[in-house]
Amino acid sequence: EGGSGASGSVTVDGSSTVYPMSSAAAELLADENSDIEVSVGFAGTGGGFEKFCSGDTDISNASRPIKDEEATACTDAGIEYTELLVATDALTVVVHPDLAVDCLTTEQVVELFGPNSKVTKWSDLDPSFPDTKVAGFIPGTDSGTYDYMAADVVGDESETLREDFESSEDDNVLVQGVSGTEGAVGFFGYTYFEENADKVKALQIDDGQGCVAPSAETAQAGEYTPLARPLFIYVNNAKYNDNEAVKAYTDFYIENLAAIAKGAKYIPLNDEDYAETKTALEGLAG
Amino acid sequence: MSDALTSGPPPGAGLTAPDLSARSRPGEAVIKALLLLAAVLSIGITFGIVAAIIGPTIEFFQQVPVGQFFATKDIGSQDIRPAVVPLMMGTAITTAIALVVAVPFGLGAAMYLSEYASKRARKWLKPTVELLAGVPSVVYGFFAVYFVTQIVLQGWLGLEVSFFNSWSAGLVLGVMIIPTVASLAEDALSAVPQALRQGSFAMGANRMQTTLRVVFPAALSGIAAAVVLGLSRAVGETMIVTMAGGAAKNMSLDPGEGRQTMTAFIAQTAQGETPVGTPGYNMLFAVALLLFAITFVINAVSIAIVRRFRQAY
Amino acid sequence: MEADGLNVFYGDFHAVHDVNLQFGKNEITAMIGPSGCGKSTVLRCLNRMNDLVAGARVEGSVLYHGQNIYEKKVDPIAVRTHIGMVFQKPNPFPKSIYDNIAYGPRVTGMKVDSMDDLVEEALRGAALWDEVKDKLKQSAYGLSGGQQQRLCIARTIATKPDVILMDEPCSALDPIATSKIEDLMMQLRDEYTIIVVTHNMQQAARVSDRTAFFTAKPDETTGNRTGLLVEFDRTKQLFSNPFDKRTEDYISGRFG
Amino acid sequence: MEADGLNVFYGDFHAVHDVNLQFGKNEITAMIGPSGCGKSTVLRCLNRMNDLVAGARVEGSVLYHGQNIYEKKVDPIAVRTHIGMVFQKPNPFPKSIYDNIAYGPRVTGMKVDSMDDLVEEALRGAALWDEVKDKLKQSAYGLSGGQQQRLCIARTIATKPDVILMDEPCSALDPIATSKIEDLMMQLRDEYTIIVVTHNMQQAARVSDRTAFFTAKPDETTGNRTGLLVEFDRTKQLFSNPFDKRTEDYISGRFG
Amino acid sequence: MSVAASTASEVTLATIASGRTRDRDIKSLLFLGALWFSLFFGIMVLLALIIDTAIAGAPRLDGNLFTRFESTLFPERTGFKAGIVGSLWLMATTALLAIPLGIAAALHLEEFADGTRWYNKLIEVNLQNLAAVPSIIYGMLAGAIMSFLGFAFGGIVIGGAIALALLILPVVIITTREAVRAVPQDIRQASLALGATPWQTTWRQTLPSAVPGIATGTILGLSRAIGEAAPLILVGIATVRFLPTGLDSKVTALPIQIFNLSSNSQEAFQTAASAAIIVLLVMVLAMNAVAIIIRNKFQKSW
Ligand SMILES: Nc1ncnc2c1ncn2[C@@H]1O[C@H](COP(=O)(O)OP(=O)(O)OP(=O)(O)O)[C@@H](O)[C@H]1O
Ligand SMILES: Nc1ncnc2c1ncn2[C@@H]1O[C@H](COP(=O)(O)OP(=O)(O)OP(=O)(O)O)[C@@H](O)[C@H]1O
Ligand SMILES: [Mg+2]
Ligand SMILES: [Mg+2]
Ligand SMILES: O=P([O-])([O-])[O-]
Repeated sequence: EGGSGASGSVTVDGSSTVYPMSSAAAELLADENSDIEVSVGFAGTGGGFEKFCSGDTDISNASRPIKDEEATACTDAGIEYTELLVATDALTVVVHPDLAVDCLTTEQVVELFGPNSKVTKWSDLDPSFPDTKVAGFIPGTDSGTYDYMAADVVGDESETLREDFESSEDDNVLVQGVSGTEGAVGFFGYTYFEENADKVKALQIDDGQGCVAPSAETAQAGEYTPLARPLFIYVNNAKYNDNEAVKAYTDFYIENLAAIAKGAKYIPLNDEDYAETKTALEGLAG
Repeated sequence: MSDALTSGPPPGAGLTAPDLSARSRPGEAVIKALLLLAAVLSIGITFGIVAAIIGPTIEFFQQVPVGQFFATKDIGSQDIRPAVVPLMMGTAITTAIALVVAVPFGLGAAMYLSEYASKRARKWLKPTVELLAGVPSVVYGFFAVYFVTQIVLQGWLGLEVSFFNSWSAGLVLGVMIIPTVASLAEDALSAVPQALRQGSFAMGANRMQTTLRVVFPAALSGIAAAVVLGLSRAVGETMIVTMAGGAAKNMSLDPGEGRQTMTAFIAQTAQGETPVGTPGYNMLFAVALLLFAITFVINAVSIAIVRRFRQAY
Repeated sequence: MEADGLNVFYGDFHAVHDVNLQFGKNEITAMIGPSGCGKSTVLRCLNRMNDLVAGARVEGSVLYHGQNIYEKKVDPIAVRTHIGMVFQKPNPFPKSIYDNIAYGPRVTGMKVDSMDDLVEEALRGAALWDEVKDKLKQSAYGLSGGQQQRLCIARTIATKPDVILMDEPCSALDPIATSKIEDLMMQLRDEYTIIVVTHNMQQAARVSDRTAFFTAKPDETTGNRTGLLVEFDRTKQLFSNPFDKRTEDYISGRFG
Repeated sequence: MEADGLNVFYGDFHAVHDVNLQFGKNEITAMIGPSGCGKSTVLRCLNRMNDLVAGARVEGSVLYHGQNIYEKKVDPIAVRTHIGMVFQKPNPFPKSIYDNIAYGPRVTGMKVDSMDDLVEEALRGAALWDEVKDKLKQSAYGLSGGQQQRLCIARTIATKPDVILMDEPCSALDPIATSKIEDLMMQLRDEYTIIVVTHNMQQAARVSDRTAFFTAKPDETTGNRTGLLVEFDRTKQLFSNPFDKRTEDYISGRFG
Repeated sequence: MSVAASTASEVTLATIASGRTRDRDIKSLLFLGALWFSLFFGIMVLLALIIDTAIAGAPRLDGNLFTRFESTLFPERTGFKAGIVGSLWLMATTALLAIPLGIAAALHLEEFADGTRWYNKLIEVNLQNLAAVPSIIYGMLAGAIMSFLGFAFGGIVIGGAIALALLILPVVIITTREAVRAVPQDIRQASLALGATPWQTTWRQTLPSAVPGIATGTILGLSRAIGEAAPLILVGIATVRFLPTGLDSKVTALPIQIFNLSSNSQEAFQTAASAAIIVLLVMVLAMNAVAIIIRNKFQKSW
């Protein structure tokens, strides 16, 4: 278990949404075994796969499933991997706490963030909204979060969002931006919202069934649509089997998944999903 | 013309000549070669910079038309955001604000140090001012965000500025380059010969008139060089604008809004670790090359100013 | 104009000891003596240029029209507009010839009807007009050394002082330029009181009405050389029939 | 030691023209002449110190024990260990007195049995031992100017040269220190060949066996002043009965 | 003497003895005030920065700050051990790279180079330009050097040190040259006249005399290096939770940790960042103070 005898180094990179979990896993593992050096980056899901499929990293964090072309790149490089579901996320649309807006319909979300958006004031979206200028803070184009919003929610064929919003790969920057600017809007993973619930306000989303607030329950129950999404880690099979540190870290991660998710303030998997993940992990040790 | 030889003893007579033959000193030659090598390396660095940047830049322009690079708005798809003009705007606006702070304060400090301060006071005041340049730029960045933006601009002044904005980045950047301007300008002012000051005082001019009408114009080329060097520092500074200036490609002129500069773009993109080889990644180098070219030109201008107008007194 | 019991110190160093001198109006007074005897120091006291030297301290008084210029209520800047100064090395400002002349009137806020006329008048007064009238807007640095020195004199008379101090005004110049300046000094005597320091005894003999001879006496304990006034008299008298042995030795070239 | 058809150029400027001189062994040869006539330049040629001046070029030859020191196979560094040099301004190293003396033997790799003995011998040779023997480990900067100059001489003789070049060795010193150095030079004559540049004719007359008088002749077209040797003779002869009119004018104080 | 002035003009006396001096007229006073303000504006900002940071960071100036690694789970005990130790590693490596190289280049230019040669002129101009190149560009160059050398991972000690060494090399060269130039020609001539070779002269006389100046310059250069973040970002240095063990191990630096934390919106992290800034400022200001003291103390007038 904890791999108390193991030593060596593990390189993890990828989704910034998953970063806090993988980082928390590393931090908790270090309390048990300080001989394992884990470095966790947050290059974004796409950037992470790029490195993962060229063999530079052992584990890749992802806030969406691997894309076909990424999978091909891995296969071409002879890299076999295993996908492990680690948590659920509720992509949260947040605004400055003083803004008198509480709920958006899915259509309004699309209108607000879409590549051809003409929305410069909140009142452009709905005349009942205040006359405040809109300022946006959104994840960078390399993030899975951006991809998810662009491709799966907005769904424009260009798969992009509007370009005049501030963007950053670091979700903390987004929190700062939204909380520090009047009329600001942004979106990011649920955790970042929960950590900063006192600074920003989460909007409810109305996908035709009435306004639903993001939360562990609504996400787990499948009510928070279309913004709930799964989070993964991808493990390089060969590295897992050859590098005792990678094995120790992965085992520890999955073993303590509930505690890690809780520590990192994520929405833990339900029992069913967790059982599936454990099975997948067992399949890894080949 | 002289009777030296007849009246003096023959020079050097009766002594065997000492050995003066050339000896080889291989150590000496090796050392000199090493020193030369070290100096030549500095040229290697310049070539290295250009070489390191140029490859990906060429690749970038194969992927993206030049017109799209020099566009004011991104016209591309997926993860290509090639427009550089908004970044140049960002650099221009923050730099302008920085110079508005640094030039008057820097020159004022320089005039005080050179024309008013006693020798002893100068010995300690000048390094103290120079400390401002020694404060790490992350520290300034942090200060810009949490003090200047939040406490001064939004709090005390009650301005409706964005969390990331050019005011804060530019002002703090200006403070950071005050010593660059002050130090060089002070050197230029001090180099004005005392005789000119005496001449002015003897005409019944007071100290202010002497400073402004005689010393300042006489030192003008050095002062111009100081300002230009400050400009080049402002254009190249990264952390303050990355932390306080935001990441929006913004063509508006309102300093209360945030905007990305060329340097901030490089830092933020590099941190995001965009996949190697993609246009998004290669753009990093195109922007860096542009930045390098701009600072190179600015610096060449400053060297030329000094050369051209160097006072002979 | 007169110096009364003048003592000058640079920090602890007693540079000039108890000098008493009366300068005649519309006369040229020369100050001569070996190097380091304090001639320049005394000269600088006469228009309070010593105020600008860090550590310099002046005791005694300098009377100008009966007014002690070292009194507290006196403005040293105003003093300098009345008592002009010309230096050893020509020091024109890095400006045009015109602006060099106009500088004094401008900074002192002189009321002038026509600056052009004033500039011309000053340049004529310094016997420079004909040489520069076509290039008033050109830099003063383009002039020769002698012309520059005359420009400095013109610049000084433009502020309409009544005393002009000159510290070895010809020592950086060649013989031809020197003789031009000497001629100019003799012309200026009609309107101004001139006090000139020189190393060149022939020059003192040629141009001055009165001559003051200084020397320096080493202190017995410290060896510091303090300057003092040895003899002050009509120039003819001093050179032909010196009263003091030291003066005689000096003018006959036996020391200094 | 002898200079043969020596011409020196600084870039395009012909500084010294065709100098021929023979220096007597165990004699003191003085070089005199007005400022800028090339005395220092000639002196520096004699131990190839001119090699270090950017743009300097030497034509002609300098024979040392019959060997032309400007020949290609000659090592200038070896030349300098045989022909030492003392400068106008005392220039001790910022080290202890002892290390100043020991420096030459150390860098030239001289075989010495006891460095202490060598240091003592050199300091005695320069008549400085008694004054400094108790503070050998102290900085040389604590010495007076005259002591520093004697230290520089001691430092030179520690490398056991046989010729010592001196460029105005006393011009920065007071009369007492000067006379000590002059005494020392006369003592050193027993062992060393000394060539000394001086501005002071009395000094040349007092200490030297032979004197070379240089002057500078302006070029008619360029006005550049090229130095040349006017007269070279036994000192007594040259001062009492100069052969050349220019020499006579110079030693009688009529120019220079 | 009767020739002395007798016709005192009233106008004259009124103007020179007015009791007012034009050095203290209203314009001059305003001007002086403006100059004073210019000088003290910067110093006031520096003070504001220090005080603000000290207040914000004081609660976290505890042992954890120095003994613990970064924690994303427990902001109140997050620490900067990795950053502090990493910065020291980076600095030492940077010094090893930049100082010998910089001194060697400076000695060549000052003591051995023939300044009339075109390549030496080129080196001169080039140095002036390098001093003005943005630090982030040096980061890109170092990144390129690292991948050229075949290091797969960024973010390691040697990569960061190369970036910082490149950055401070011009500073080291320029200050060393000034220090060497200030050594009087006398000393060199004396040495050469005793039969020392040029290199012996440089090594035994010029260099020792120039040490205080060189020390001042290199300390200032290193103090700049220790505070830099931008070039480190470009060579991939991020946060790690362990100490480096060699030149090729991953490392973090104090400014990088500060940068990463500063964007964290939780207040406890900002408090920690403020505390880390205090540590960084103490290091930088101490180095500057040492440099100033050396400069003021050993400044020789020869
Ligand atoms: N600013 C100063 N600080 C200290 N001492 C000074 C200063 N100016 C002059 N002295 C000293 O005061 C003495 C008199 O100097 P001063 O310049 O008045 O002499 P001088 O007669 O004009 O000499 P010279 O003929 O060489 O110009 C000298 O010993 C000089 O060293
Ligand atoms: N390094 C140099 N570069 C160019 N010209 C030089 C250099 N050194 C000396 N000269 C010129 O060569 C001429 C002779 O100089 P040198 O120093 O030999 O004269 P000197 O007789 O020693 O004069 P002094 O008595 O003033 O020392 C002078 O015109 C001088 O300007
Ligand atoms: Mg004088
Ligand atoms: Mg000479
Ligand atoms: O960092 P992402 O989770 O948005 O890829």
